[in-house]
Amino acid sequence: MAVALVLLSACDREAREVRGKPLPETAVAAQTSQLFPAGGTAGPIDPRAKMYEGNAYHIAEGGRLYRQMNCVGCHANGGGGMGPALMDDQWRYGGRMDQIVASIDQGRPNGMPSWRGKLTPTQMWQLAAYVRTLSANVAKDVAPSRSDTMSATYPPTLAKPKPPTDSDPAAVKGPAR
Amino acid sequence: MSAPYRFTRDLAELPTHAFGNRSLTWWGVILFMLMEGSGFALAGAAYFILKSHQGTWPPAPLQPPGLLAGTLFTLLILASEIPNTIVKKKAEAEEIAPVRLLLPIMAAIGGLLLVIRAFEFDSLNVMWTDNPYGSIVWALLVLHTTHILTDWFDTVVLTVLMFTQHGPTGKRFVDVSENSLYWRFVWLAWLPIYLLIYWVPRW
Amino acid sequence: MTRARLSAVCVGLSTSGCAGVQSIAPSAGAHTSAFNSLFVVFLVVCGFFYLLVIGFLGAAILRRRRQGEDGVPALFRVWVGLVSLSLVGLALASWLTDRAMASYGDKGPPVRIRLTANQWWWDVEYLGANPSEAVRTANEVHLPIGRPTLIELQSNDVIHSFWVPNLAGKQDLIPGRTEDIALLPRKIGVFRGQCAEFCGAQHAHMALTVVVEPEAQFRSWWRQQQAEAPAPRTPEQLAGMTYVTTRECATCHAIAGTTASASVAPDLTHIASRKTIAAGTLPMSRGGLYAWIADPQGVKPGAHMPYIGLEARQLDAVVAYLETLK
Amino acid sequence: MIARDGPELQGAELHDRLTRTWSRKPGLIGWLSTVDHKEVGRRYIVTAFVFFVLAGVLALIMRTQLARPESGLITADRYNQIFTMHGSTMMFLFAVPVMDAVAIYLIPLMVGARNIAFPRLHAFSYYMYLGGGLMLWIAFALNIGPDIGWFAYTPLSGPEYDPGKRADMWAQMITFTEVAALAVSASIIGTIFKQRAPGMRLDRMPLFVWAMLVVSFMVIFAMPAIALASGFLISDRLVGTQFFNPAEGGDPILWQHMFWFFGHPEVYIIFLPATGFVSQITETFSGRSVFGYPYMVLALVATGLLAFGLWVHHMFATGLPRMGYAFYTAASMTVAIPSGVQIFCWIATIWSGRPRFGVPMLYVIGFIITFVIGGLSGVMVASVPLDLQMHDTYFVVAHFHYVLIGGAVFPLLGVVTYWFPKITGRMMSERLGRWAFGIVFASFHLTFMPMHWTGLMGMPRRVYTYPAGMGWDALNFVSTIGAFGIAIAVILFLVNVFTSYWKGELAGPNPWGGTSLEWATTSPPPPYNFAHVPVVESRTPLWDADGGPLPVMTGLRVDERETLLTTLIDAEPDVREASAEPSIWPLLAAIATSILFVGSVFTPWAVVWGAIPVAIALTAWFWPKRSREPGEEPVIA
Repeated sequence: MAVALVLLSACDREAREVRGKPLPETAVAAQTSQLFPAGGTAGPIDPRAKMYEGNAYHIAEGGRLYRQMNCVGCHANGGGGMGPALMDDQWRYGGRMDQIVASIDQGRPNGMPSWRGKLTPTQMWQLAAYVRTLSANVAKDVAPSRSDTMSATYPPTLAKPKPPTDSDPAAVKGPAR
Repeated sequence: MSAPYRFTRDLAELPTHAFGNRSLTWWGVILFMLMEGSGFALAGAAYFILKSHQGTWPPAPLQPPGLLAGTLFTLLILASEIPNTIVKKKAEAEEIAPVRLLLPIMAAIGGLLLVIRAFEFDSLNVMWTDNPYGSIVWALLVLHTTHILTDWFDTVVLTVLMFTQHGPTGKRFVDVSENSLYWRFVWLAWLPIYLLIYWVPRW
Repeated sequence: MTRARLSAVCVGLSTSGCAGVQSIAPSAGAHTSAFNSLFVVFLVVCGFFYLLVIGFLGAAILRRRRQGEDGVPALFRVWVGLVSLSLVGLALASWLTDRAMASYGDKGPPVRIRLTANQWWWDVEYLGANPSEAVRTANEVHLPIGRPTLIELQSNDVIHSFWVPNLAGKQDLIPGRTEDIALLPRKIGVFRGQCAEFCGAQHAHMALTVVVEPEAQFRSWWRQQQAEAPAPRTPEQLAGMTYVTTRECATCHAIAGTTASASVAPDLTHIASRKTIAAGTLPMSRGGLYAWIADPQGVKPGAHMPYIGLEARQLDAVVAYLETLK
Repeated sequence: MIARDGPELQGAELHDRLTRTWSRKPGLIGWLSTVDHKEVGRRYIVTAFVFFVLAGVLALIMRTQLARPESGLITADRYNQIFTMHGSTMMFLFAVPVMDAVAIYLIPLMVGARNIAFPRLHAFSYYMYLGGGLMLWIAFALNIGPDIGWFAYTPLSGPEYDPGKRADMWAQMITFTEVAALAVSASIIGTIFKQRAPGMRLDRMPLFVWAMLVVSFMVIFAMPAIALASGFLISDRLVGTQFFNPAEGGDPILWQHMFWFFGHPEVYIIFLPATGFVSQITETFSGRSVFGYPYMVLALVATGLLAFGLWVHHMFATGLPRMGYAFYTAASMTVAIPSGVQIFCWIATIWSGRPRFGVPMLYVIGFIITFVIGGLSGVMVASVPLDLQMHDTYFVVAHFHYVLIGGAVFPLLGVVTYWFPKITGRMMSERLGRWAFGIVFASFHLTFMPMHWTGLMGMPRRVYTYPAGMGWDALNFVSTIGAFGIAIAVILFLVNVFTSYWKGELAGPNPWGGTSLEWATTSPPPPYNFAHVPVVESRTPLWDADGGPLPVMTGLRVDERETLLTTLIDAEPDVREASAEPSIWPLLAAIATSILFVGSVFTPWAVVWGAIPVAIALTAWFWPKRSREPGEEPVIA
């Protein structure tokens, strides 16, 4: 019985919605005002976040895109390089699913390109879902332990979950706070 | 069941317990050792298959594991065969006093071995996530630790039992004897694993 | 509708109906001829033994007069001897055939191809003598008749298996390794290969078109494939090209001669010259292109081509442009 | 108060007192605590057949999907789960357990023992098996069914390509069934080695007992391979080890070696018990002992040994060294010799006996006609050049269904008919039985014979659909019709089982005139199996007695559970040892272990906290209950 319950609670996690949920482009762009570091005033969280965040299939697809789109080039396997580290719990532009999607969609200063029109919204959500596993901000049993590449990271399945915080680089303090 | 019978022999005189291959417990232990043994053998085979894909073993720039803890462990587990043999002999002679004396010692040795084992993990110089080398040496060590742990637990339970009214009975002496037999397997299985973990990387 | 569509793929492959384009029996290669001979040997020997067994069983069941074991022990010895001898014979025949097959790659200067398997398509690179001769395409291989072809096999993700039954047996493509296989085509035709190792959701839609043609035809195909993509000629084609090379398409696909140069999805430079779309899933046609681009996940659920949600105007333009990529 | 059976204590009074000693406790707890091999065996058999029917339904769904090209009945994702579930269930939850199940019921009866060796262990085994099966099927119902094939090749089954818990469910199910199979093997070997009736020397054991002895040892050597492999897979997926990661120097082919080192012997683990069935039925229905007994035993042992040298023939397409291939081709063909010997001996037994053609015998004949085809196509795929074409096509699907259905399921259906009267006390209907046999035999060939051609015409396995016009359409349609025929036959068979269970003709102890010891006791047997210890003086004890008095030994206690141990080779009486009382702890230990296993799919820490209840349950299991069990007579004054 307990087994059944544990398994039941896992249904969303296992669904494989191959089409994603088609979204109008504007839906992602709704939060353009957030070009401020530290996230500005974040509105209520986008309801789609949950569907992608807790879903193993979307996370796996996001991982594939992360490697294929060469995110590794700047962010490494989450450890950071030219771009900021993604496996810590510090987020300059907000660590929520919709905030990460906004960063991917719009690009950010100092090198992060805008992927609008290059990736579909579904793919951006998948990427965001994957990126959040790097910092173990999702249930550990949804994340893959590693990819079939040279893996330099600690398995997300073993990491301690860290609540995301918005870091504040000294130069720019969000006025909204 | 009204078929008539031809009575050929009365078995009442047979003993109710026996040691070695005359007892079912012995066979149980032997079969368990066969299962575990083939598991270890296959893990060893996997070790060499994974090794065959690497230029150096351990893969550069890793260092082979430190020798101190593993060697200490090996010496202690070899030395433990002395009390182990004695306790087995005494059990088969059905003498309760020496068994009650030696079993706690065996349990203590097991506990000490587990402590040293913790330092062994520390001396491997590699994590299981690093590469297949790390994965297989951790797997070997974890597999063997499981054996130490189960036999240690078994010994503790048996030690307690020997001090109860169930202690000085034939059946319990058989259990003690077979527990000693299993301990022999635990250290015999360790020797090749010791070589795989500590010495093959040094070749 | 789906049924009609797939039949169309099949017709696209072969004008004379489809049965046999992916089959062991109609041999089109040196390996399959050898296979067929060996198979006949096995079939005859095994058939003979089957008849023996059934005959003995039938006799045992129907026999009226029973005289105990008379003669059975002697028969037993004969039987065991016969079985053992035949097995030795079969093993020997098998071994000799295997050796003969191994030598087919040496018959003449080979065409060299590197085939990389992906979930769920084939990346094809012709390795010319110099880089300018190299050709990159996908899901379709052209081979000159009578010349050995050496194919390097690699995988980018999971284990796949290369299998063109009319030409030769299988060889797995294993990530982290490079395997190879030699083919020696002996018959002109269009054949179909298919991934033969279960490789995930769309294992069933991972086909490879193999065109065996005369040397001259092969040469002209090769030259044509080396060319860059033609420039668009109508405003609609131009709009299509602009979309393809600047938007989502270019994130994964490459078209030689344009700015699109990604390599995680099939090369589109001469896509319209190929016989199928999406590794044998749809026939190459305007309708096929529309179906595939409009709703890839409906055609091949789980494939890595995403649903983009093009507007009708954009879709028209993209298809119009892709159709020019001969 | 020590009481023993003997000339002065026999008949009805002995029956009452033994029944009191050997019965389980009443009530639900008693039902769950039973350690009687007959009750556990029955549950095992019924559970295995439930899984057989479930996996059969999956087969029907697959066949319906494949009946026509480009069918959209089920999605690719579902189909992949379904074929994985079909294979995994048939292999791990039906074929192997059902053989164990029949052995659990029969081996103690055949060797004349009061109960199986390690009674609590085999009860534990059943609950583990049930737990593994439930876990897999609940997962499947929740769309977490494995979709990686029953062979789960890495890296497809690894962390990158199979997101979620699907592959973990599969791998953990392996752990469950492997624990169950190993536990049963230990019980069976213990029973065969130490609990045989006095006089049943090794060379007098029934051939089914020999088969199970060989099979149990094969399980002991083969199962650890899959246990280790699935352990590696789970740790790759859960804690990020690198065993199968090619980029880090791990080896996906290592998985295949370990899987097939188990997977090939697995086929013989299924097939050899079936040969034992065939030997028993053939012997009884031919009215003579099996021709060439020593050759049969040698063939069993040889097959068991050779089975471990063949695994590479599943990997011919991976590109291993060619000389190695030649060796494995030779080894694979060699295994045809012992099979040929067995086939000959059975037919020779029929030839030189006085055969009767009851339903069980019909299945034996169906077995020979079918299995030999599978064996011969096996010789074909042992050849490297042939295999490289046939591998992973429907030809191979045809081949192994001929071997597994023809070679194992047909004998199994025969055996159910044959031993049904022993288990239930009632005969199965002969008429329904003949109909079921006829339909299943014809439908089987209708289903799988065309697959030889579909394979040769290039249709690969494990595809959820195929294009029209490849020449496969008609053949596939015929196969689908055949599959429904098999379903009808199975339904008929089950109807026969159910109606006969309540209304069948009463059987009496020995309805077929068999000669092995299980026919010496009542049908169904009493909880204590035999009132007195039977004595065996030849290979055919009951035919020797010829209705006259059976030789027996006496002197086992009737107030305590006591069983006789005999010597290994000659089965001389040696020790009277206590046999375990019923206990709830095997069930509780199995529940604790299941929690550990299922928990460790989600977090590695489950291994740590899950071990505590397991340790408690095991301690309680082994803790002596009362002050004086047999064998606990104090040895010190």
